[in-house]
Amino acid sequence: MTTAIGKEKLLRMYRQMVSIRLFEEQVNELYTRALMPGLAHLYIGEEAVAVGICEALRSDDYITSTHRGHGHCLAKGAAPDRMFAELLGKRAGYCKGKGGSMHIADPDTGNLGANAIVAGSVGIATGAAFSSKHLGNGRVAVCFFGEGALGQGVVYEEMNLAQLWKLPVIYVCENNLYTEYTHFSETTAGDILQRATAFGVRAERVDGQDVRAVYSTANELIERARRGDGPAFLLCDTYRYTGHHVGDINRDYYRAKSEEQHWKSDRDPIKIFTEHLISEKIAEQTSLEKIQTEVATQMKSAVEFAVNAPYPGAEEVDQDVYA
Amino acid sequence: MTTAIGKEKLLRMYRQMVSIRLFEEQVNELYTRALMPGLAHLYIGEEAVAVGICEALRSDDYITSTHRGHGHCLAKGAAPDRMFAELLGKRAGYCKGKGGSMHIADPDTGNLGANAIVAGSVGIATGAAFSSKHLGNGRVAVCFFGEGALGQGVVYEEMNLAQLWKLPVIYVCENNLYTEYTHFSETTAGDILQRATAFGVRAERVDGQDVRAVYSTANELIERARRGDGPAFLLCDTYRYTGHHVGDINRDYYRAKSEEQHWKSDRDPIKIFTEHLISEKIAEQTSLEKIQTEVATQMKSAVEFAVNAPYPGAEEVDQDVYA
Amino acid sequence: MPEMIATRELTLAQAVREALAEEMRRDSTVCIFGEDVAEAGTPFKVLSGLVEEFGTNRVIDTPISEAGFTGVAVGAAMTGMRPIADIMFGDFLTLVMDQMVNQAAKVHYMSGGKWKVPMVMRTTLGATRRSAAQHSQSLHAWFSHVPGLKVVLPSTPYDAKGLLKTAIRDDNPVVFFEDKMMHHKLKGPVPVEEYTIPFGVADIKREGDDITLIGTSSMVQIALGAAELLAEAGISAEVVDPRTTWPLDEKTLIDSVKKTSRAIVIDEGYGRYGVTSEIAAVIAQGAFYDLDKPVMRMGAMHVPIPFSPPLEDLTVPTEKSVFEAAQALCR
Amino acid sequence: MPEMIATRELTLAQAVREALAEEMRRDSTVCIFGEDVAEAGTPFKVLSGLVEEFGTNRVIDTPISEAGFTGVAVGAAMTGMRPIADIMFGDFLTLVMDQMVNQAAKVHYMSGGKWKVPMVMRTTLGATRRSAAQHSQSLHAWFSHVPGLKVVLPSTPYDAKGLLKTAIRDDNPVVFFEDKMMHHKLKGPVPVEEYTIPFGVADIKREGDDITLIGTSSMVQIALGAAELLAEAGISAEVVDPRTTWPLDEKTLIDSVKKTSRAIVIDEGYGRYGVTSEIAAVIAQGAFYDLDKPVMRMGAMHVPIPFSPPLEDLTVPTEKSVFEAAQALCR
Ligand SMILES: Cc1ncc(C[n+]2csc(CCOP(=O)(O)OP(=O)(O)O)c2C)c(N)n1
Ligand SMILES: Cc1ncc(C[n+]2csc(CCOP(=O)(O)OP(=O)(O)O)c2C)c(N)n1
Ligand SMILES: [Mg+2]
Ligand SMILES: [Mg+2]
Repeated sequence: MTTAIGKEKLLRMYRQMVSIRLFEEQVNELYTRALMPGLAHLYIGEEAVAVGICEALRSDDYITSTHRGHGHCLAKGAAPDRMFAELLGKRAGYCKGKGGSMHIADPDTGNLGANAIVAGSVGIATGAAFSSKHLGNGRVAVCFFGEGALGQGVVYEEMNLAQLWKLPVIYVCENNLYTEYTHFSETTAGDILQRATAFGVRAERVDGQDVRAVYSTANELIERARRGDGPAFLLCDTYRYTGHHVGDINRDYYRAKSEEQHWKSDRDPIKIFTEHLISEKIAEQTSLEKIQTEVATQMKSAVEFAVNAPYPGAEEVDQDVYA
Repeated sequence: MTTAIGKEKLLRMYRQMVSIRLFEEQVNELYTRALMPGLAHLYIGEEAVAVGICEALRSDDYITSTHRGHGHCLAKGAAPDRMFAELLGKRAGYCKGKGGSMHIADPDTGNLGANAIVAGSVGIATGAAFSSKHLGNGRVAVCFFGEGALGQGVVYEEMNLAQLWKLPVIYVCENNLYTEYTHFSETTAGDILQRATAFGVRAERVDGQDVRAVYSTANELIERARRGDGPAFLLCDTYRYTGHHVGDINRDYYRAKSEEQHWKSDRDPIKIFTEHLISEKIAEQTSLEKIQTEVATQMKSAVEFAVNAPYPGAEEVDQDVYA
Repeated sequence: MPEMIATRELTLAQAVREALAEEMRRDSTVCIFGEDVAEAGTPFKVLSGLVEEFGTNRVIDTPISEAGFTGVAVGAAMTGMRPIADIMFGDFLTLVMDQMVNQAAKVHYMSGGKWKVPMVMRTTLGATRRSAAQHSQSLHAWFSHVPGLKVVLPSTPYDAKGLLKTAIRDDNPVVFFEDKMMHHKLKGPVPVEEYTIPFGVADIKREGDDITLIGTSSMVQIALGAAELLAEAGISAEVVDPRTTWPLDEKTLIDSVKKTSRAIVIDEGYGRYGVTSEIAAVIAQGAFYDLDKPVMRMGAMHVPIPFSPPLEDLTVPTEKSVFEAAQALCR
Repeated sequence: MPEMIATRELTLAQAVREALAEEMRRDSTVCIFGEDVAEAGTPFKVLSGLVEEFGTNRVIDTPISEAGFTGVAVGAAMTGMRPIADIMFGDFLTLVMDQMVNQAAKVHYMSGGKWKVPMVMRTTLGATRRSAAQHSQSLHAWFSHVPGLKVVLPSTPYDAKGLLKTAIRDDNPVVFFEDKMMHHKLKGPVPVEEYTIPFGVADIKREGDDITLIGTSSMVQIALGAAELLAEAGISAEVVDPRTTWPLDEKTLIDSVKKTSRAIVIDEGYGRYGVTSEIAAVIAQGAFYDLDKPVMRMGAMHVPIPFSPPLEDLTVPTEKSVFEAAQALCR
């Protein structure tokens, strides 16, 4: 069920999804041009999940994210220039260059941090929800993770605690069908939703390519959590268009090109949303194109900012170890 | 549903249950007389679980056990004299005195070991089932644990693996209502059986005070596993009559005396089984009493053996670290 | 301890409890997570009475989910609480390594100093309780190895109280190890007035000239006992307690050894790749030109701790074994 | 390596793969558990080709359940298999500490020698891959601290192959650390004929007289590079590689230092409470009367590994930093 969403909000969602898409394309470009140290895991194809959920959150609500975290961070309000700077290991980055792609964190947007340990932030999100309840500040914590995280036992420990203590935390499982190079059916026995309901946790499944559906369901679960009715689990069916990371180019051995093509042509979240906006006369093609151009310009200058930004100084290496 | 069980088997079960009860009473006695180093966790009240299940196993099948493990070890065939010797830290014990109450292990009876880490043996049992399948020897592994172990995430990791790989392992959850000093309802959200079925694991619940019911259900699940149809989860409702360990004397702050009394009077596994044996004319009171006397004599001399047995020599302390 | 202050004799457990109660009164964001911490007051009965004063919202019984509730503590610490995670036996630390090492220890650095993790993990160490291999380990070396964590090893009720209060107020993750055999057996004077003890300041528990005995946790008591025996044998031993293995007060340790020119490091963790290694290496370097004899190390024997009492007793340093080693070194 | 034997140049990854393939052919109970080990051949492409030869019953893709499949490996090892558990990044060892330390390491002892755990854990260590704090740690010190485990740190393709074959045949749990930066970058001669290398035997990788450089894993290569630079500066450095931190060949290390009278210990784990501590302490004791200068230790800087390349490069020893330290020590 989809609740009515105002026009401004819808256009904001559109802009956010485009921002993530273009951000990630720039990341790939930086990698290809050998300007980025290390690797990065692109969120292209999954934009509707992060945007649909974060648009349902307050700015002081919390999120935790994963190795595939750029989309979550941007959707929660991070600025692309400081994101790029972080990805390049520059002083101006969100973590002064110390974290890199997998560790973007930002108190100002409630971002408790991306995490390079699969399921590594499930406890952190649950703990943030504990604080929220204890301090009575009404915040909700959203914990993003891939379906691969269902292999980590700690996920079940946390769901049990969250349900026992009725904590305002939403576990968002992005099932993009693959862990690194293995299909989820080879690693996941039984039924995913039941893994949450078994712990008494309210569980829903939603089309992760439909930003409006994600938003509506998230909204409902988030408000329920905020009311004090406890945690929820939201399973989002989605797909990553590109490799596990930017260097994962030859994917034939683990998935078919035709499958990728299917998702890109028939299930693209931006396309689906564009069609809706136009057919419902919420926006015209040209105004959407204008947004795209604006975002593209923004991303270019953000990249430029990052490329030209200085590295941290050697004296910073042993700062920030202890508070 | 209860399948027909032959008389000899029934009497054997009776003897085993009585053995466990009297063994544990001797353990308590040893503790009270300050003859036993450390502590021990008694199995009194839960005898039907271990006996019902182990009687459904082949002698070369595997078990893993817990801190509350004496019952499992005896039911799988351990000799009381060497058990007592181990509990007293003597050279003649199952582990040469190095393991103690919480680590009885015995390859001859397929006992992979009791374990003092809650849920610590879930992986071991699953691994034994893996070997069994890989080597094609038809063995089944039974993993005993208390309902407290459901708090450990590794349990879910292992059930997922076992179901994916269709391993012949039975997870036996003994719900005796308490962890150490906390009622299970305070630590367990949702529904226990669903925690297994969510992973596709076949799950059953049985009255853990009725040895025939335990045996029948176990038999079915074990044969199913042996056939290659995969793992199962068996929830047994039971109760420990005494403290969490021998030193846990004042229990008023966590459970009512009346509750203890109820289980002892109305739900005692040995009483329930005795009534069945007599009412069904499988045995007479006198023959059962004879068994009790025999077992009592056996336990006394087993204790004596252990008390008089020598400690290991100092030179043994650094033996057995490496194979 | 400063002189002239009103004190009472408390057990280590009482001192710990008092520190917790005081800090919980002072700061409503301090809370405790752990198994059977509330009504039961832990199996070691260290927390008895706290739930009565602070309620089950702050003294919180958890399922048997060490990783789970430690994760909650990390997240809660980042967002306004000062949680204390109670890990009953130090052996169960194996279950929280990811939360402590990959998360708690690194959050501050990885976020470029933006998020903080003001949490304490209280846990135990020590053998000779007849608890066998999975309930007797002293795993503090693992945490001392990890930047981002602080590690505290109190040896007296006085130190336990003052250090625990400091730990709770510290803005970093602190792992606090209590010897479970000292909880009720060890008594000592504790001031009535409030006090805290800074981290990274070693304490000279006894002055001496001939040899330095560096001990941690209960091994300080062993060292003090050995020092008595040594005094009877005419050897004057100085007993130094680093109190925190990280930060480590290298200077006080080195200065003592420079004075005595002989040293034994005694710690109940395994000797190999552990605390004795680090401290011995620090001294061997820092007091290189003053050492008359190689620094000696005494840790737990390199075996899983056996259950059998006569075997278990062989695995840890004793007053007698330290005395004999020191005597041999001073010959 | 013995002379006069037909060899080829292999990368470290190829040498590891060859060891695995040979042992899997020899013994049908050898199997591999891990994430993306089968068709993907691991993200590091070390296992490529194995699943094609041995099938998915022996090269087994697992869910992302490090504790889960390590537990399976422990149980399988006890009951007739010789499993190899593949932990992709050494940082994820935090998740398997209970299975390895409370279970695998102790089963043999706790059972009075009755059950054995012949398993291998293959994993990685090493920084400078721009992988940041949770994918760059070198945690071998933790395992070296635990009795019941053996710990292997190969520094060359030759050593990797011979030591891995020994590890697989060993009846104890062995943790085998490969530097992920050496997998494809480091090449070296490997005999065509089969061979194994015993544990506990250090290898003198280069002879010298003036100073001993003790290195582990990739730090051996750093030490060899530094030795070249030192030679140019007229200093003759001996490079010794313990190859296994447990068992540790103390004698060879001490004998070398007795000869040279100076030593630097170089290891990519954290310097504090780690491998450098132990080895430095062993040498400071064993070569006490022969040392001209304090033993020096060089490990990873005591900070979470930063992502930013110029910072990350500061955290690990380099040929240059070792060279400079050695030169200063020989002055
Ligand atoms: C505990 C742990 N194990 C393994 C890895 C290596 N790893 C990184 S991403 C990944 C796959 C994650 O899959 P999923 O959770 O589905 O997220 P996705 O990449 O599909 O978004 C793996 C195995 C890790 N980072 N952490
Ligand atoms: C990982 C771990 N955490 C905590 C403990 C301490 N402990 C020992 S027994 C026990 C309660 C176990 O409860 P349950 O699993 O229900 O078994 P029961 O004692 O009821 O048979 C606890 C918490 C432990 N041994 N291992
Ligand atoms: Mg995925
Ligand atoms: Mg129970």
